[in-house]
Amino acid sequence: MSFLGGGRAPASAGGVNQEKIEMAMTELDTVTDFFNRMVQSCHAKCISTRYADGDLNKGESVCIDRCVAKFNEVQKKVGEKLQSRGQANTTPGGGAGGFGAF
Amino acid sequence: MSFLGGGRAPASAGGVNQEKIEMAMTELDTVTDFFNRMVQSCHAKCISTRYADGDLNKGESVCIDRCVAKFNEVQKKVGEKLQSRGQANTTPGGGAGGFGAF
Amino acid sequence: MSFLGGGRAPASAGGVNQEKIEMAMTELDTVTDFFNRMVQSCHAKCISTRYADGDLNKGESVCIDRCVAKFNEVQKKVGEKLQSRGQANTTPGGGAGGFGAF
Amino acid sequence: MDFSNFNGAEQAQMTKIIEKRQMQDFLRMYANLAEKCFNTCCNDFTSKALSSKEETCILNCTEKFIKHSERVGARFAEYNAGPKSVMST
Amino acid sequence: MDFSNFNGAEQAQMTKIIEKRQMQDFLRMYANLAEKCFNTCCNDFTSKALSSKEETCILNCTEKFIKHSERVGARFAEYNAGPKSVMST
Amino acid sequence: MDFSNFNGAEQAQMTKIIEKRQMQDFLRMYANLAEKCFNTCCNDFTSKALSSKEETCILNCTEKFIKHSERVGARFAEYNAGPKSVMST
Repeated sequence: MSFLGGGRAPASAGGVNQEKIEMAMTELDTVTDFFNRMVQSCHAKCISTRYADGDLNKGESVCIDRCVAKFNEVQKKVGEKLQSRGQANTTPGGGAGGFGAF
Repeated sequence: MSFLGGGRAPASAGGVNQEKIEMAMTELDTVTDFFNRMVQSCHAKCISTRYADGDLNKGESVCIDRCVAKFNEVQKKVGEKLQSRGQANTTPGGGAGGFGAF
Repeated sequence: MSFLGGGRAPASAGGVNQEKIEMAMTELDTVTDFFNRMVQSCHAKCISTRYADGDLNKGESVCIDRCVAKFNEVQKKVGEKLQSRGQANTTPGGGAGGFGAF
Repeated sequence: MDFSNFNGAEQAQMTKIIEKRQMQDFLRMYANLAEKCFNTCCNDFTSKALSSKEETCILNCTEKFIKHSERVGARFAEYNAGPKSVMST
Repeated sequence: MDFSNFNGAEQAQMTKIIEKRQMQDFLRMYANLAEKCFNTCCNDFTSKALSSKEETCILNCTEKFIKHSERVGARFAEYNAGPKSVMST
Repeated sequence: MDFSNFNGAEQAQMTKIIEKRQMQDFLRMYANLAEKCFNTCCNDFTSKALSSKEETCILNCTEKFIKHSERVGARFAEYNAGPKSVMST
Protein backbone atom coordinates (compact mmCIF):
# COMPACT_ATOMS: atom_id res chain seq x y z
CA MET A 1 0.00 0.00 0.00
CA SER A 2 1.01 3.52 -0.62
CA PHE A 3 0.91 4.32 3.10
CA LEU A 4 3.80 2.01 3.78
CA GLY A 5 6.18 4.02 1.73
CA GLY A 6 5.94 6.88 4.21
CA GLY A 7 9.09 5.87 6.02
CA ARG A 8 11.03 5.42 2.84
CA ALA A 9 10.40 8.70 1.05
CA PRO A 10 9.58 10.83 4.06
CA ALA A 11 7.18 13.79 3.65
CA SER A 12 7.51 16.89 1.49
CA ALA A 13 9.26 15.76 -1.72
CA GLY A 14 8.38 18.81 -3.82
CA GLY A 15 5.94 20.19 -1.27
CA VAL A 16 3.92 16.97 -1.00
CA ASN A 17 3.06 15.86 2.52
CA GLN A 18 2.96 12.05 2.21
CA GLU A 19 1.21 11.64 5.56
CA LYS A 20 -1.71 13.73 4.33
CA ILE A 21 -1.91 11.76 1.08
CA GLU A 22 -1.90 8.51 3.01
CA MET A 23 -4.65 9.65 5.38
CA ALA A 24 -6.77 10.67 2.40
CA MET A 25 -6.16 7.28 0.75
CA THR A 26 -7.16 5.43 3.92
CA GLU A 27 -10.34 7.49 4.03
CA LEU A 28 -11.07 6.84 0.35
CA ASP A 29 -10.47 3.11 0.73
CA THR A 30 -12.66 2.98 3.83
CA VAL A 31 -15.57 4.72 2.13
CA THR A 32 -15.19 2.54 -0.97
CA ASP A 33 -15.12 -0.65 1.12
CA PHE A 34 -18.19 0.49 3.05
CA PHE A 35 -20.06 1.35 -0.15
CA ASN A 36 -19.20 -1.96 -1.80
CA ARG A 37 -20.45 -3.89 1.23
CA MET A 38 -23.66 -1.87 1.20
CA VAL A 39 -24.17 -2.67 -2.50
CA GLN A 40 -23.63 -6.39 -1.85
CA SER A 41 -25.83 -6.55 1.25
CA CYS A 42 -28.72 -4.58 -0.23
CA HIS A 43 -28.48 -6.65 -3.40
CA ALA A 44 -28.87 -9.80 -1.31
CA LYS A 45 -31.76 -8.30 0.68
CA CYS A 46 -33.72 -6.61 -2.11
CA ILE A 47 -33.03 -8.03 -5.56
CA SER A 48 -34.91 -11.06 -6.82
CA THR A 49 -32.52 -13.48 -8.53
CA ARG A 50 -35.02 -14.79 -11.05
CA TYR A 51 -33.77 -12.17 -13.51
CA ALA A 52 -36.84 -12.27 -15.73
CA ASP A 53 -35.96 -8.75 -16.83
CA GLY A 54 -33.29 -6.12 -16.32
CA ASP A 55 -35.28 -3.41 -14.56
CA LEU A 56 -35.70 -2.74 -10.87
CA ASN A 57 -39.37 -3.13 -10.03
CA LYS A 58 -41.20 -0.82 -7.63
CA GLY A 59 -40.76 -3.12 -4.62
CA GLU A 60 -37.05 -3.52 -5.23
CA SER A 61 -36.53 0.21 -5.59
CA VAL A 62 -38.30 1.02 -2.34
CA CYS A 63 -36.42 -1.79 -0.60
CA ILE A 64 -33.08 -0.37 -1.78
CA ASP A 65 -33.88 3.08 -0.38
CA ARG A 66 -34.76 1.65 3.03
CA CYS A 67 -31.85 -0.76 2.96
CA VAL A 68 -29.35 2.07 2.43
CA ALA A 69 -30.93 4.00 5.32
CA LYS A 70 -30.76 0.98 7.62
CA PHE A 71 -27.25 0.02 6.59
CA ASN A 72 -26.07 3.53 7.43
CA GLU A 73 -27.82 3.34 10.81
CA VAL A 74 -26.23 -0.03 11.57
CA GLN A 75 -22.82 1.25 10.64
CA LYS A 76 -23.28 4.13 13.09
CA LYS A 77 -24.56 1.94 15.93
CA VAL A 78 -21.71 -0.54 15.50
CA GLY A 79 -19.22 2.33 15.44
CA GLU A 80 -20.60 3.82 18.66
CA LYS A 81 -20.52 0.45 20.36
CA LEU A 82 -16.94 -0.21 19.28
CA GLN A 83 -15.95 3.25 20.48
CA SER A 84 -17.61 2.80 23.88
CA ARG A 85 -15.84 -0.54 24.26
CA GLY A 86 -12.53 1.20 23.57
CA GLN A 87 -11.88 -1.62 21.20
CA ALA A 88 -8.19 -2.47 21.39
CA ASN A 89 -7.39 -6.19 21.52
CA THR A 90 -9.18 -7.86 18.68
CA THR A 91 -6.44 -8.49 16.18
CA PRO A 92 -3.18 -10.34 16.82
CA GLY A 93 -1.15 -7.19 16.51
CA GLY A 94 -3.53 -5.14 18.63
CA GLY A 95 -5.97 -3.01 16.67
CA ALA A 96 -6.68 0.60 17.42
CA GLY A 97 -7.74 3.85 15.81
CA GLY A 98 -10.10 6.73 16.52
CA PHE A 99 -13.03 6.94 14.16
CA GLY A 100 -16.36 8.65 13.88
CA ALA A 101 -19.45 8.01 11.83
CA PHE A 102 -19.58 8.53 8.09
CA MET B 1 -0.09 -0.94 -4.21
CA SER B 2 2.91 -0.51 -6.41
CA PHE B 3 0.91 1.63 -8.85
CA LEU B 4 0.54 4.37 -6.31
CA GLY B 5 4.23 5.02 -6.14
CA GLY B 6 4.14 6.31 -9.70
CA GLY B 7 3.88 9.92 -8.64
CA ARG B 8 6.61 9.62 -6.07
CA ALA B 9 9.43 8.12 -8.13
CA PRO B 10 8.29 9.19 -11.56
CA ALA B 11 9.15 7.04 -14.57
CA SER B 12 12.52 6.09 -15.95
CA ALA B 13 14.82 5.59 -12.93
CA GLY B 14 17.54 3.66 -14.73
CA GLY B 15 15.54 3.19 -17.89
CA VAL B 16 12.51 1.71 -16.13
CA ASN B 17 9.14 3.09 -17.21
CA GLN B 18 7.07 2.82 -14.01
CA GLU B 19 3.80 3.40 -15.88
CA LYS B 20 4.47 0.32 -17.99
CA ILE B 21 5.29 -1.75 -14.93
CA GLU B 22 2.12 -0.62 -13.20
CA MET B 23 -0.05 -1.42 -16.22
CA ALA B 24 1.48 -4.89 -16.35
CA MET B 25 0.84 -5.37 -12.62
CA THR B 26 -2.80 -4.31 -12.98
CA GLU B 27 -3.16 -6.81 -15.80
CA LEU B 28 -1.50 -9.58 -13.79
CA ASP B 29 -3.67 -8.87 -10.74
CA THR B 30 -6.81 -8.82 -12.87
CA VAL B 31 -6.07 -12.17 -14.48
CA THR B 32 -5.16 -13.69 -11.11
CA ASP B 33 -8.35 -12.40 -9.50
CA PHE B 34 -10.40 -13.72 -12.41
CA PHE B 35 -8.71 -17.13 -12.23
CA ASN B 36 -9.19 -17.40 -8.48
CA ARG B 37 -12.89 -16.62 -8.81
CA MET B 38 -13.21 -19.24 -11.54
CA VAL B 39 -11.52 -21.83 -9.31
CA GLN B 40 -13.87 -21.01 -6.41
CA SER B 41 -17.04 -20.94 -8.53
CA CYS B 42 -16.29 -24.13 -10.43
CA HIS B 43 -15.33 -25.83 -7.16
CA ALA B 44 -18.76 -24.92 -5.74
CA LYS B 45 -20.54 -26.06 -8.92
CA CYS B 46 -18.65 -29.29 -9.64
CA ILE B 47 -16.91 -30.78 -6.61
CA SER B 48 -18.78 -33.04 -4.22
CA THR B 49 -17.96 -32.13 -0.62
CA ARG B 50 -18.30 -35.63 0.78
CA TYR B 51 -14.55 -36.07 0.25
CA ALA B 52 -14.65 -39.85 0.32
CA ASP B 53 -11.44 -39.81 -1.68
CA GLY B 54 -8.92 -37.35 -3.10
CA ASP B 55 -9.41 -37.92 -6.83
CA LEU B 56 -11.59 -36.09 -9.28
CA ASN B 57 -14.13 -38.55 -10.63
CA LYS B 58 -15.20 -38.60 -14.28
CA GLY B 59 -18.31 -36.48 -13.70
CA GLU B 60 -16.39 -33.85 -11.79
CA SER B 61 -13.69 -33.64 -14.45
CA VAL B 62 -16.18 -33.14 -17.27
CA CYS B 63 -18.08 -30.61 -15.18
CA ILE B 64 -14.87 -28.60 -14.60
CA ASP B 65 -14.14 -28.41 -18.32
CA ARG B 66 -17.62 -27.13 -19.09
CA CYS B 67 -17.60 -24.81 -16.11
CA VAL B 68 -14.39 -23.12 -17.28
CA ALA B 69 -15.89 -22.66 -20.74
CA LYS B 70 -19.09 -21.17 -19.37
CA PHE B 71 -17.32 -18.95 -16.87
CA ASN B 72 -15.23 -17.51 -19.70
CA GLU B 73 -18.37 -16.92 -21.76
CA VAL B 74 -20.10 -15.19 -18.86
CA GLN B 75 -17.11 -12.97 -18.25
CA LYS B 76 -17.21 -11.91 -21.91
CA LYS B 77 -20.98 -11.27 -21.93
CA VAL B 78 -20.81 -9.21 -18.74
CA GLY B 79 -17.89 -7.24 -20.16
CA GLU B 80 -19.75 -6.46 -23.38
CA LYS B 81 -22.82 -5.39 -21.44
CA LEU B 82 -20.80 -3.12 -19.16
CA GLN B 83 -19.07 -1.63 -22.15
CA SER B 84 -22.34 -0.97 -24.01
CA ARG B 85 -23.71 0.71 -20.89
CA GLY B 86 -20.64 2.96 -20.81
CA GLN B 87 -20.45 2.09 -17.18
CA ALA B 88 -19.35 5.19 -15.31
CA ASN B 89 -21.29 5.84 -12.11
CA THR B 90 -21.24 2.70 -10.03
CA THR B 91 -18.67 3.47 -7.37
CA PRO B 92 -18.67 6.48 -5.05
CA GLY B 93 -15.67 7.94 -6.78
CA GLY B 94 -16.99 7.24 -10.25
CA GLY B 95 -15.49 4.15 -11.85
CA ALA B 96 -14.20 3.98 -15.37
CA GLY B 97 -11.71 2.22 -17.60
CA GLY B 98 -11.56 0.77 -21.05
CA PHE B 99 -11.31 -3.00 -21.17
CA GLY B 100 -11.70 -5.84 -23.57
CA ALA B 101 -12.29 -9.55 -23.17
CA PHE B 102 -9.64 -11.89 -21.83
CA MET C 1 2.18 -3.37 -1.50
CA SER C 2 5.30 -2.34 0.26
CA PHE C 3 7.19 -5.39 -1.05
CA LEU C 4 6.95 -4.17 -4.58
CA GLY C 5 8.97 -1.10 -3.92
CA GLY C 6 12.02 -3.26 -3.31
CA GLY C 7 13.36 -2.75 -6.81
CA ARG C 8 12.75 0.96 -6.78
CA ALA C 9 14.52 2.00 -3.57
CA PRO C 10 16.84 -0.94 -3.28
CA ALA C 11 17.95 -2.06 0.19
CA SER C 12 19.87 -0.16 2.85
CA ALA C 13 18.75 3.48 2.59
CA GLY C 14 20.07 4.62 5.94
CA GLY C 15 20.90 1.13 7.13
CA VAL C 16 17.43 -0.28 6.43
CA ASN C 17 17.33 -3.64 4.65
CA GLN C 18 14.11 -3.43 2.62
CA GLU C 19 14.11 -7.17 1.90
CA LYS C 20 13.97 -7.90 5.63
CA ILE C 21 11.15 -5.40 6.14
CA GLU C 22 9.20 -6.94 3.31
CA MET C 23 9.65 -10.47 4.63
CA ALA C 24 8.40 -9.32 8.03
CA MET C 25 5.38 -7.63 6.43
CA THR C 26 4.52 -10.78 4.47
CA GLU C 27 4.69 -12.74 7.72
CA LEU C 28 2.54 -10.22 9.57
CA ASP C 29 -0.06 -10.16 6.79
CA THR C 30 -0.13 -13.95 6.65
CA VAL C 31 -0.71 -14.30 10.38
CA THR C 32 -3.38 -11.58 10.33
CA ASP C 33 -5.17 -13.21 7.40
CA PHE C 34 -5.04 -16.59 9.14
CA PHE C 35 -6.36 -15.10 12.38
CA ASN C 36 -9.20 -13.27 10.66
CA ARG C 37 -10.29 -16.45 8.89
CA MET C 38 -10.22 -18.33 12.19
CA VAL C 39 -12.39 -15.64 13.80
CA GLN C 40 -14.90 -15.83 10.94
CA SER C 41 -15.00 -19.63 10.79
CA CYS C 42 -15.32 -20.14 14.54
CA HIS C 43 -17.98 -17.45 14.67
CA ALA C 44 -19.98 -19.36 12.08
CA LYS C 45 -19.45 -22.68 13.89
CA CYS C 46 -20.00 -21.58 17.50
CA ILE C 47 -22.02 -18.40 17.86
CA SER C 48 -25.79 -18.48 17.88
CA THR C 49 -27.20 -15.70 15.72
CA ARG C 50 -30.34 -15.14 17.77
CA TYR C 51 -28.45 -12.41 19.69
CA ALA C 52 -30.78 -12.43 22.67
CA ASP C 53 -27.92 -11.04 24.72
CA GLY C 54 -24.34 -9.87 24.29
CA ASP C 55 -22.49 -12.47 26.34
CA LEU C 56 -20.87 -15.69 25.27
CA ASN C 57 -22.64 -18.52 27.01
CA LYS C 58 -20.83 -21.54 28.42
CA GLY C 59 -21.45 -23.71 25.37
CA GLU C 60 -20.21 -21.04 22.98
CA SER C 61 -17.07 -20.45 25.02
CA VAL C 62 -16.12 -24.12 25.10
CA CYS C 63 -16.90 -24.39 21.39
CA ILE C 64 -14.55 -21.48 20.61
CA ASP C 65 -11.67 -23.09 22.50
CA ARG C 66 -12.07 -26.35 20.61
CA CYS C 67 -12.64 -24.57 17.33
CA VAL C 68 -9.34 -22.68 17.64
CA ALA C 69 -7.53 -25.93 18.42
CA LYS C 70 -9.08 -27.69 15.42
CA PHE C 71 -8.54 -24.80 13.07
CA ASN C 72 -4.85 -24.79 13.98
CA GLU C 73 -4.66 -28.54 13.39
CA VAL C 74 -6.35 -28.23 10.01
CA GLN C 75 -4.01 -25.46 8.98
CA LYS C 76 -1.04 -27.70 9.83
CA LYS C 77 -2.45 -30.75 8.00
CA VAL C 78 -3.21 -28.74 4.89
CA GLY C 79 0.27 -27.21 5.00
CA GLU C 80 1.93 -30.62 5.25
CA LYS C 81 -0.16 -31.94 2.39
CA LEU C 82 0.66 -28.95 0.17
CA GLN C 83 4.33 -29.33 1.00
CA SER C 84 4.35 -33.06 0.20
CA ARG C 85 2.66 -32.31 -3.12
CA GLY C 86 5.43 -29.83 -3.89
CA GLN C 87 2.65 -27.50 -4.88
CA ALA C 88 3.82 -25.50 -7.89
CA ASN C 89 1.23 -25.16 -10.64
CA THR C 90 -1.96 -23.92 -9.08
CA THR C 91 -2.02 -20.29 -10.07
CA PRO C 92 -1.77 -18.90 -13.61
CA GLY C 93 1.64 -17.44 -12.94
CA GLY C 94 2.90 -20.55 -11.17
CA GLY C 95 2.79 -20.33 -7.37
CA ALA C 96 5.61 -21.37 -5.12
CA GLY C 97 7.16 -20.70 -1.77
CA GLY C 98 8.64 -22.60 1.12
CA PHE C 99 6.59 -22.49 4.29
CA GLY C 100 6.28 -24.23 7.60
CA ALA C 101 3.56 -24.49 10.20
CA PHE C 102 2.58 -21.61 12.39
CA MET D 1 -13.86 14.02 1.11
CA ASP D 2 -12.47 17.47 1.48
CA PHE D 3 -9.26 18.34 -0.35
CA SER D 4 -9.43 22.10 0.22
CA ASN D 5 -6.33 22.00 2.44
CA PHE D 6 -4.31 20.23 -0.27
CA ASN D 7 -1.78 22.23 -2.24
CA GLY D 8 -1.41 21.94 -6.00
CA ALA D 9 1.21 19.19 -5.94
CA GLU D 10 -0.80 17.20 -3.42
CA GLN D 11 -3.99 17.54 -5.44
CA ALA D 12 -2.16 16.42 -8.57
CA GLN D 13 -0.85 13.32 -6.79
CA MET D 14 -4.29 12.53 -5.32
CA THR D 15 -5.86 12.82 -8.75
CA LYS D 16 -3.38 10.31 -10.19
CA ILE D 17 -3.88 7.93 -7.30
CA ILE D 18 -7.66 8.20 -7.44
CA GLU D 19 -7.66 7.49 -11.18
CA LYS D 20 -5.68 4.32 -10.58
CA ARG D 21 -7.94 3.29 -7.73
CA GLN D 22 -11.00 3.83 -9.89
CA MET D 23 -9.62 1.54 -12.54
CA GLN D 24 -8.83 -1.11 -9.94
CA ASP D 25 -12.28 -0.71 -8.35
CA PHE D 26 -13.93 -1.02 -11.72
CA LEU D 27 -11.99 -4.19 -12.57
CA ARG D 28 -12.86 -5.71 -9.19
CA MET D 29 -16.53 -4.81 -9.62
CA TYR D 30 -16.48 -6.37 -13.08
CA ALA D 31 -14.93 -9.63 -11.83
CA ASN D 32 -17.29 -9.73 -8.89
CA LEU D 33 -20.32 -9.15 -11.09
CA ALA D 34 -19.30 -11.86 -13.56
CA GLU D 35 -18.85 -14.28 -10.65
CA LYS D 36 -22.18 -13.36 -9.06
CA CYS D 37 -24.17 -13.66 -12.27
CA PHE D 38 -22.44 -16.92 -13.20
CA ASN D 39 -23.24 -18.37 -9.78
CA THR D 40 -26.89 -17.37 -10.02
CA CYS D 41 -27.57 -18.12 -13.68
CA CYS D 42 -25.46 -21.17 -14.55
CA ASN D 43 -26.51 -24.40 -12.93
CA ASP D 44 -26.49 -26.83 -15.80
CA PHE D 45 -23.15 -28.33 -16.82
CA THR D 46 -24.36 -30.89 -19.33
CA SER D 47 -23.09 -28.57 -22.05
CA LYS D 48 -20.20 -26.13 -22.35
CA ALA D 49 -22.18 -23.53 -24.27
CA LEU D 50 -24.40 -20.97 -22.57
CA SER D 51 -28.07 -21.76 -23.20
CA SER D 52 -30.21 -18.86 -24.42
CA LYS D 53 -31.98 -18.94 -21.06
CA GLU D 54 -28.66 -18.61 -19.26
CA GLU D 55 -27.58 -15.81 -21.55
CA THR D 56 -30.76 -13.84 -20.92
CA CYS D 57 -30.29 -14.35 -17.20
CA ILE D 58 -26.69 -13.09 -17.38
CA LEU D 59 -27.68 -9.96 -19.30
CA ASN D 60 -30.57 -9.16 -16.95
CA CYS D 61 -28.40 -9.87 -13.92
CA THR D 62 -25.77 -7.43 -15.20
CA GLU D 63 -28.30 -4.77 -16.15
CA LYS D 64 -30.08 -5.04 -12.83
CA PHE D 65 -26.86 -4.91 -10.83
CA ILE D 66 -25.84 -1.69 -12.56
CA LYS D 67 -29.21 -0.09 -11.85
CA HIS D 68 -29.06 -1.34 -8.29
CA SER D 69 -25.56 0.11 -7.79
CA GLU D 70 -26.61 3.42 -9.26
CA ARG D 71 -29.58 3.66 -6.94
CA VAL D 72 -27.51 2.71 -3.89
CA GLY D 73 -24.92 5.27 -4.97
CA ALA D 74 -27.55 8.01 -5.29
CA ARG D 75 -29.00 7.31 -1.82
CA PHE D 76 -25.52 6.95 -0.33
CA ALA D 77 -24.54 10.34 -1.75
CA GLU D 78 -27.58 11.94 -0.12
CA TYR D 79 -26.71 10.50 3.28
CA ASN D 80 -23.09 11.47 2.99
CA ALA D 81 -23.48 14.95 1.59
CA GLY D 82 -21.90 17.65 3.71
CA PRO D 83 -18.60 18.10 5.51
CA LYS D 84 -18.72 14.94 7.65
CA SER D 85 -15.64 12.74 7.58
CA VAL D 86 -15.03 9.08 8.23
CA MET D 87 -11.78 9.81 9.91
CA SER D 88 -13.06 12.67 12.07
CA THR D 89 -11.72 11.63 15.45
CA MET E 1 7.30 -12.49 15.27
CA ASP E 2 10.88 -11.96 16.20
CA PHE E 3 12.47 -8.60 15.51
CA SER E 4 15.62 -9.15 17.57
CA ASN E 5 17.79 -9.12 14.43
CA PHE E 6 16.39 -5.73 13.36
CA ASN E 7 18.52 -2.64 13.84
CA GLY E 8 17.14 0.62 15.23
CA ALA E 9 16.21 2.12 11.86
CA GLU E 10 14.52 -1.09 10.80
CA GLN E 11 12.55 -1.36 14.02
CA ALA E 12 11.42 2.26 13.68
CA GLN E 13 10.18 1.59 10.16
CA MET E 14 8.44 -1.62 11.20
CA THR E 15 6.69 0.22 14.03
CA LYS E 16 5.37 2.85 11.63
CA ILE E 17 4.21 0.21 9.17
CA ILE E 18 2.56 -1.90 11.86
CA GLU E 19 0.66 1.10 13.21
CA LYS E 20 -0.72 1.79 9.76
CA ARG E 21 -1.64 -1.85 9.25
CA GLN E 22 -3.42 -1.90 12.60
CA MET E 23 -5.55 1.04 11.63
CA GLN E 24 -6.38 -0.57 8.28
CA ASP E 25 -7.15 -3.89 10.01
CA PHE E 26 -9.37 -2.14 12.49
CA LEU E 27 -11.30 -0.32 9.78
CA ARG E 28 -11.77 -3.54 7.83
CA MET E 29 -12.93 -5.36 10.97
CA TYR E 30 -15.38 -2.54 11.64
CA ALA E 31 -16.85 -2.63 8.12
CA ASN E 32 -17.01 -6.41 8.20
CA LEU E 33 -18.76 -6.42 11.57
CA ALA E 34 -21.33 -3.82 10.49
CA GLU E 35 -22.05 -5.91 7.38
CA LYS E 36 -22.32 -9.16 9.32
CA CYS E 37 -24.66 -7.73 11.98
CA PHE E 38 -26.77 -5.97 9.36
CA ASN E 39 -27.14 -9.19 7.39
CA THR E 40 -28.16 -11.16 10.47
CA CYS E 41 -30.37 -8.60 12.21
CA CYS E 42 -32.13 -6.66 9.45
CA ASN E 43 -34.68 -8.59 7.46
CA ASP E 44 -37.62 -6.25 7.39
CA PHE E 45 -37.58 -3.47 4.83
CA THR E 46 -41.10 -2.15 5.29
CA SER E 47 -39.56 0.79 7.13
CA LYS E 48 -36.33 2.74 6.83
CA ALA E 49 -35.85 3.11 10.58
CA LEU E 50 -34.23 0.43 12.72
CA SER E 51 -36.84 -1.22 14.93
CA SER E 52 -35.96 -1.52 18.62
CA LYS E 53 -35.71 -5.28 18.13
CA GLU E 54 -33.23 -4.78 15.30
CA GLU E 55 -31.26 -2.27 17.35
CA THR E 56 -30.96 -4.67 20.29
CA CYS E 57 -29.85 -7.39 17.90
CA ILE E 58 -27.18 -5.11 16.39
CA LEU E 59 -25.79 -4.15 19.80
CA ASN E 60 -25.70 -7.76 21.03
CA CYS E 61 -24.18 -8.91 17.75
CA THR E 62 -21.41 -6.33 18.10
CA GLU E 63 -20.81 -7.06 21.77
CA LYS E 64 -20.72 -10.78 21.18
CA PHE E 65 -18.40 -10.49 18.22
CA ILE E 66 -15.92 -8.50 20.27
CA LYS E 67 -15.97 -11.06 23.08
CA HIS E 68 -15.68 -13.85 20.53
CA SER E 69 -12.67 -12.19 18.88
CA GLU E 70 -11.01 -11.63 22.23
CA ARG E 71 -11.43 -15.27 23.20
CA VAL E 72 -10.15 -16.49 19.82
CA GLY E 73 -7.22 -14.09 20.19
CA ALA E 74 -6.38 -15.39 23.67
CA ARG E 75 -6.43 -19.04 22.54
CA PHE E 76 -4.54 -18.20 19.36
CA ALA E 77 -1.82 -16.48 21.40
CA GLU E 78 -1.43 -19.61 23.56
CA TYR E 79 -1.00 -21.81 20.51
CA ASN E 80 1.43 -19.47 18.86
CA ALA E 81 3.54 -18.55 21.88
CA GLY E 82 7.20 -19.33 21.49
CA PRO E 83 9.79 -18.81 18.79
CA LYS E 84 7.96 -20.57 15.97
CA SER E 85 7.63 -18.70 12.71
CA VAL E 86 5.22 -18.87 9.81
CA MET E 87 7.98 -18.35 7.34
CA SER E 88 10.42 -20.84 8.85
CA THR E 89 11.37 -22.79 5.78
CA MET F 1 0.91 -11.39 -20.95
CA ASP F 2 3.38 -10.05 -23.40
CA PHE F 3 6.61 -8.55 -22.11
CA SER F 4 8.38 -8.35 -25.46
CA ASN F 5 8.36 -4.55 -25.38
CA PHE F 6 10.04 -4.51 -21.95
CA ASN F 7 13.70 -3.64 -21.77
CA GLY F 8 16.18 -5.57 -19.59
CA ALA F 9 15.76 -3.41 -16.51
CA GLU F 10 11.99 -3.54 -16.79
CA GLN F 11 11.96 -7.30 -17.21
CA ALA F 12 14.20 -7.68 -14.16
CA GLN F 13 11.86 -5.58 -12.07
CA MET F 14 8.79 -7.45 -13.32
CA THR F 15 10.45 -10.76 -12.45
CA LYS F 16 11.08 -9.60 -8.88
CA ILE F 17 7.55 -8.30 -8.50
CA ILE F 18 6.01 -11.45 -9.97
CA GLU F 19 8.02 -13.64 -7.60
CA LYS F 20 6.68 -11.69 -4.63
CA ARG F 21 3.14 -11.82 -5.97
CA GLN F 22 3.42 -15.57 -6.43
CA MET F 23 4.44 -16.03 -2.82
CA GLN F 24 1.56 -13.84 -1.66
CA ASP F 25 -0.87 -15.69 -3.94
CA PHE F 26 0.35 -19.01 -2.66
CA LEU F 27 -0.05 -17.95 0.98
CA ARG F 28 -3.57 -16.66 0.30
CA MET F 29 -4.49 -19.87 -1.52
CA TYR F 30 -3.14 -21.87 1.41
CA ALA F 31 -5.15 -19.88 3.99
CA ASN F 32 -8.26 -20.05 1.83
CA LEU F 33 -7.91 -23.81 1.36
CA ALA F 34 -7.43 -24.44 5.08
CA GLU F 35 -10.54 -22.36 5.80
CA LYS F 36 -12.61 -24.10 3.13
CA CYS F 37 -11.65 -27.61 4.21
CA PHE F 38 -12.16 -26.74 7.89
CA ASN F 39 -15.63 -25.38 7.16
CA THR F 40 -16.61 -28.46 5.19
CA CYS F 41 -15.00 -31.17 7.30
CA CYS F 42 -15.25 -29.98 10.92
CA ASN F 43 -18.72 -29.88 12.38
CA ASP F 44 -18.27 -31.55 15.73
CA PHE F 45 -16.89 -29.47 18.57
CA THR F 46 -17.36 -31.92 21.41
CA SER F 47 -13.61 -32.51 21.27
CA LYS F 48 -10.60 -30.36 20.46
CA ALA F 49 -8.77 -33.11 18.60
CA LEU F 50 -9.40 -33.87 14.94
CA SER F 51 -11.21 -37.21 14.60
CA SER F 52 -9.73 -39.67 12.10
CA LYS F 53 -12.81 -39.10 9.95
CA GLU F 54 -12.21 -35.37 9.97
CA GLU F 55 -8.54 -35.84 9.20
CA THR F 56 -9.31 -38.03 6.19
CA CYS F 57 -11.80 -35.46 4.99
CA ILE F 58 -9.20 -32.67 5.32
CA LEU F 59 -6.58 -34.59 3.36
CA ASN F 60 -9.01 -35.53 0.58
CA CYS F 61 -10.36 -31.98 0.48
CA THR F 62 -6.82 -30.64 0.03
CA GLU F 63 -5.84 -33.25 -2.54
CA LYS F 64 -9.00 -32.72 -4.53
CA PHE F 65 -8.70 -28.93 -4.45
CA ILE F 66 -5.18 -29.13 -5.86
CA LYS F 67 -6.31 -31.43 -8.67
CA HIS F 68 -9.29 -29.20 -9.31
CA SER F 69 -7.10 -26.09 -9.51
CA GLU F 70 -4.68 -27.81 -11.84
CA ARG F 71 -7.48 -28.84 -14.18
CA VAL F 72 -9.03 -25.37 -14.14
CA GLY F 73 -5.56 -23.92 -14.79
CA ALA F 74 -5.00 -26.24 -17.76
CA ARG F 75 -8.36 -25.36 -19.36
CA PHE F 76 -7.89 -21.68 -18.58
CA ALA F 77 -4.50 -21.72 -20.30
CA GLU F 78 -6.07 -23.24 -23.42
CA TYR F 79 -8.72 -20.51 -23.57
CA ASN F 80 -6.23 -17.75 -23.00
CA ALA F 81 -3.44 -18.92 -25.27
CA GLY F 82 -2.50 -16.43 -27.91
CA PRO F 83 -1.78 -12.71 -28.05
CA LYS F 84 -5.06 -11.50 -26.55
CA SER F 85 -4.82 -9.10 -23.67
CA VAL F 86 -7.10 -8.18 -20.78
CA MET F 87 -6.21 -4.55 -21.04
CA SER F 88 -6.53 -4.32 -24.81
CA THR F 89 -8.69 -1.24 -25.10
